[in-house]
Formats: sequence, C-alpha cells, structure tokens
Amino acid sequence: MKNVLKIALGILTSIGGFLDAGAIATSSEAGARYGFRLLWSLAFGTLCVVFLVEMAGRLAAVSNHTVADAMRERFGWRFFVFPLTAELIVDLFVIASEIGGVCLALQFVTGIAFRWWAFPVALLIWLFIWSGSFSFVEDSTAILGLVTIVFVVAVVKLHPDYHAIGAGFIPSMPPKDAPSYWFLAVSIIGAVISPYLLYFYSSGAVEDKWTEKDLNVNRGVSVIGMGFGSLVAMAVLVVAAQTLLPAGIGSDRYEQTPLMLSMVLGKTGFYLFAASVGIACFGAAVEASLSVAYLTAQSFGWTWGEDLPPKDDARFAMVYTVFPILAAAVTFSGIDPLKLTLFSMALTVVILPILLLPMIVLMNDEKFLKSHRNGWLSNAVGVVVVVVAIVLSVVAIPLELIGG
Amino acid sequence: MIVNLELLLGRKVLDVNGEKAGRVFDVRCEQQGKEAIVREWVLAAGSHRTRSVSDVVQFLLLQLRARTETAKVRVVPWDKLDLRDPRNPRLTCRIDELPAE
Amino acid sequence: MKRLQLARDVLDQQLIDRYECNAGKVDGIGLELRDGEPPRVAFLDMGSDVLARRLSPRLERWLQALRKLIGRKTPEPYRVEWSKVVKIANAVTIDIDSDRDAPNHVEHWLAEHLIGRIPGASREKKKKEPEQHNQ
Amino acid sequence: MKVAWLVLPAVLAACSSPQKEANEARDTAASWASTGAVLAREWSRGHVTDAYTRSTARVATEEVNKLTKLDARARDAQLRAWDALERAAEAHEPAAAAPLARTFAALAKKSDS
Repeated sequence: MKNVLKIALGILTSIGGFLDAGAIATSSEAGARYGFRLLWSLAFGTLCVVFLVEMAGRLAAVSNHTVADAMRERFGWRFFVFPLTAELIVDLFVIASEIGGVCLALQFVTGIAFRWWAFPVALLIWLFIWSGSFSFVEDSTAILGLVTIVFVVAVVKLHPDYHAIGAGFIPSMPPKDAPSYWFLAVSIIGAVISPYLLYFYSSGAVEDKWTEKDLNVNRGVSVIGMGFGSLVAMAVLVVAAQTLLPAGIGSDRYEQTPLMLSMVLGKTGFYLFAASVGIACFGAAVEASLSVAYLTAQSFGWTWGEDLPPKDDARFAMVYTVFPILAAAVTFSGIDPLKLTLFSMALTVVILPILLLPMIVLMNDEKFLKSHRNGWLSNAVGVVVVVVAIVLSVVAIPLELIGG
Repeated sequence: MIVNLELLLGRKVLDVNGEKAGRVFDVRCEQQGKEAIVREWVLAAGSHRTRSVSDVVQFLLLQLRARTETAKVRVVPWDKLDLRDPRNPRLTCRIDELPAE
Repeated sequence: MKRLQLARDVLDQQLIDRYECNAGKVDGIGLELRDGEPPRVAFLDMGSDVLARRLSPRLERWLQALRKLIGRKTPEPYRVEWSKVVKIANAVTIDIDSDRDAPNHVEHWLAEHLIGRIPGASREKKKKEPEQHNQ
Repeated sequence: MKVAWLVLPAVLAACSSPQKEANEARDTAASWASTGAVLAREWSRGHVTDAYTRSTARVATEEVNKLTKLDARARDAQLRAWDALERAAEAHEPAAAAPLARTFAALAKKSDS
C-alpha cells in the first residue's frame, strides 16, 4: 500500500518535471507546422528519458550516491569539470526560458509585458525553495501540475483521427522544409531529455533515503510517471495539430499558442492554458534551480539538503538564490522567450553526449551498482541514446543555422 | 619529498631505455595501523588526461575496460619507479623486467 | 592489513567529519617519498587551489592573483594528515570537526553575513516522517 | 570535417536566395493574418481577454514589420488591420472585431495564393 502511494506521488512529481517550457513550446510548434508527423520524436525522447531516470534512481537507491557524486568519484575532477560546466551553462538558459514561460502566462492574463515579471517570478521561485521542504516542493508542483491534464481533455473533445495519430509514431520524411523539420525533431528530444531532471531525481532519492527496497517504486515512477508526462506533451502536439494547423497559424511566437485551447474550450480554455504554462514552467524552474544547487554542492562536497534550514547549508542556499536571479536577468534582457527556449533545448542536445556517456559507464560499475548493474536492455537503450545524442549534437548546430 | 598523486595521475612513464611503459593510473597501498604504505604503481595503456574530445572518449573506454579482466595494466613495484622528477616519472628497469601480474 | 587503491577508493571521494557532516571532497593526495623505504600517504588536500591546479597550473596562478586582487591572503590548501582518516567506505571519514578546522570559512561567512540574515534561514523545515527508521 | 565547412556556406547561401526569402516572408505573413482572423473571432466571442488581444496585436505588428521582403502593400494592409485590432482592444469594443476577422481572413487567403 505504501508503495502504491509512493508511486502515485512520484508520478505526480514527474508530471511536474516532464512538462516544461521546452516541451510545451516544441510540441505546439511541431503540431502547428507538421501535424502529427513529429509524434515519433516525442515518443523516442520519452523512451530515452524513462530509461535514464530509472538509471539515476537505481544508482541513488543502490549506491547512496547521487549522479553528480558518483561521476566525480568515478571519473575524477579533471573529467568531471566538463559535464559540470556544460550543465551549469545550459541550466542557466533552461531556467531563463522556464521563467520566460511563467512571465508569458502572466502576460497573457494581465497584459503587462513579460519582461517585467522576470524578477518577481525569480523571487517567487526562490521563496518556494527557501521556505519549503523537499516533499513540499515535490508534492505542490506535482499537484498544481495536474492542471495540464486540460490538454488531454481538449484532445478528447476534438475527436481527432486516432489512426492518423498512430501513423505519427512512425518516423517519416517531412512534406516541406526538411532542415526545420529535423531541427524541431532534435529540439523535441532535447526538451524531453532534460539532464537537470537526472540530478534532481537522484538527489531526491538520496534525500528521501531510498534503499534497494525502493527499486520497484523507482521503476514504477519512471515508467508510468514519465509516460504520463509525455502523454500530456503529446496532447499538446495533437491539440496544436487540430486547431492551429487547420487555421493556418504557425507558431512563430508564444503569443499565438493560447488560441489552441480557447478555440476548443472557450474562455476556460484560455485561462487554463495560461495556468498550465505558468504552473508547468514554474515547477520546472523550481526543480531546475534546486538541481543546480544540488549539482554544485555535490561537486564540491558541501553540505546540502532541501530539508535543512538554509543557515545549515549556506553555500547550497546561496546557489539557488543566485541562479534564478541570473536567469531572470537573461529573461529580462528581452530575448523572445520562444527563441530562448528553442536555443536552450538545442544547447541541451549539444551537451547530452558528455553527460550520458559517463552515465552509461557508471551504470555498469560493480562498485556502485553491486548486483543491480544495467541489464542488456538498459545498456542497449543506453548505447542507442548515446549514439543518437552524439549524432544529434553534431547536427544540431548546422540545423540551427539553416532551419532555426 | 612530497608528490601530489592527483598531478601524477595520467603522466606518461618511460622505462630506462626510453620506451613508453604507459600512464600512471592508480596507486596500490597497504594500510598498516595509522599509516598507508605505497606498494605498487599501476600503469595503464590509455590516457588519463582529458584535454580534447577524443581524449574524453579514449578515457571513458579505458575506464570501461579497467574494471574488466582484459584491462591492460602494468604493475610496477614501488621501488621500480623513479619519481625525483614527478613530471617525468621513469622506470628504473626495462618493461620486460617487470613482474607479470 | 587493508589494501587500498588511492585513485579509485580515496581521490575525489566525499569527506565526512566526526559529526557526519560533509567536509568537502578529497581534492588531492600527498605522497611522501622516503629514501630506501616505500612511499607513504602523507595527507589529503582540499580547496579550490588544488582543483584549479589539477586543471592547469596557469588556472591556479590566475586564481591566486584574483585572490590577491580582492585582498585576501592566499590560503594554503587545507590539509588533513592521513592519520586522521578513520574509515574508507562509501565516503572517507576523517576525525576532525569541520565546523572548526575544515576550510568551511566560506560557508560560515555566508551563513553569518548573508544567508543567515534572511528571515527564515534557521527555521526547521517540516520533514516527512521517516518511515522505517523510527520503529 | 573540412568538407562540412566548405558545404555549409554553400547550403546557407542556397537557403537565402531572394526567391526563398520572399516565399518565407509570405508564409509568415499568412500565418500572422490567420492568427489575426482567429484572434479577432475568439476575442469577439469573449474567449480571450482584452489584455491578451492587445499584447498579441503588438507582437504581431512587431513581427510583420520585420518582413521587409514582403510586398509593401500587403504588409501595410496587414499592419493597418493589427493596428485597428489593437485600438479596438484598448477601447474594449469587441463589436469591431467581426469585420476585422473578415479582413484578416481575406489577407490570409490572398497571401496563400
């Protein structure tokens, strides 16, 4: 019974963690421009992230090490400094784009230009982390995140052609404009595989004192939870394909996207869209900020813990105080949030190999995983993920120049 | 004289004839009471320095192999490595004089 | 007699002090070479200088120059004698009081001058009830 | 690797031919005109707020202004429509939206053909 409860909570968490500015932006753009055609890349990204999250949780449960701890220990500082720096830079842009998402949701409702919201939102993010415990952060973002189910409701109301949707899961050549199609496919995968999630998830598992007994919970959370988060992202894509595409609205700016729900659900749809984007991005910003603090503290061996009073882990608290402010400055600079989001997703893809390759090596290390090392399936998926990540990171930059 | 292990790791090691013996990969010690005594230096054929992308990949491959039986490591007894110049460690014997592992 | 592999088992491991508090990472290890005797492990090094040196000597010089510029005296890397090492397992346990001895001055400075002054900094957070441990 | 550096500028050059740029500008203009049509309709039905309509009109003006490769008349026509929508939203007159929706729809159709 306790396990069921744990899984339920974990699933809620992953909804909060999965759906963020990147997933919403890329899914709606994919739907608006290419119909159901890019569903396969969402599905592929989901498959990868399910396996990766499961690995991060298993590592934490068995070895009592977070991903960051284990990486530095196993590969040494001289190697670890690369993924560390890469991740911190990417996280800055990811948090900036999440803050941008929240700001835009506020702009939709109030009409006040998004950049003026950047610092108030950063303050709110900080306040949330500052005063909440880990389970508070986890549970509240999760429960609020349930509002995103509105996209699934919209899909049901739209009565889409489910055969056509099914066909979208088979990769196909684009009808036009191949570079932007592939660039979008790359961005979707980058949006779905958020590396900060791995650091966050494994730190949470250590903070919650997971043991080998929790391995089943871990499996359940990663499969059902990530699957559920992905379902919502797919719903966003389907709704966009059913509303924006036939209306001829390409999604060039975030401002065009709320129409996709108002066209289906009227005024409620408009407000629920704003709420969904605002809450999902807020949750993601909180998790990413916290994840940066975890990563830094664990890299240098500082005391860390979201459950400790901030005074007891001052350096850890300092990181999650400073980072959202820096990110808010990026948002405030006035870069179009959609461009910022797509840019940070592409950047994520570029650094994926350097994060994932060591992860797969780690998962095969007896010292950490004892008898719970990766099986052939996990390793096969892991190798595929790494190879795809390398290919993607090589093509992402030229694609951005041509198609983005 | 003090040698920093973290700086020694990855250094190229030559034998008396100037032939490449590998790179410093690890140090085996024995804990005796409150003291830890170095017994053997472990050399590996790959690179432990990570400077470029290809180094990173090579390094990861080495890490993968290092835990398996096929890892190509050379074990050097503590007195067979001359560390007076820690940047250029040298064997005091020929490679083929090293005891087989 | 316990066998140890320094790079694998000690270097870059988490340090824990005698009160089970995190006290940094093992950033460096000093080996003492002795005439006619096998080398022995002398100390563990900690601190940003050591980390910078591992990347490149130039970076270490820059870091020290930067420190001089802000007017702070360059601290030697913080050293723990090997004899203080109590246990090597999941982490390296050392018999020091990190609050008093370890290079945690940044932590303390922050706690006193910045973080500690923000309202709510020392408030206990409500934790989830531990499930198995209290029975 | 070296081949890639030679090919890349060629590919980029191919992408930015004037013909293609004009096509792209037309596509974007059509997308914004369609956005205007739907937005005006949604707003007149009370599905979206005045504030949202106003800020979207502003963004649209900004974006359409950037389309220098677009036929000047088509661009001005669309800019006028957005301006009208923005002012109507400011004055809170959703009644003005229905004809604007038709204007936008016509613009969208024209740039499609």
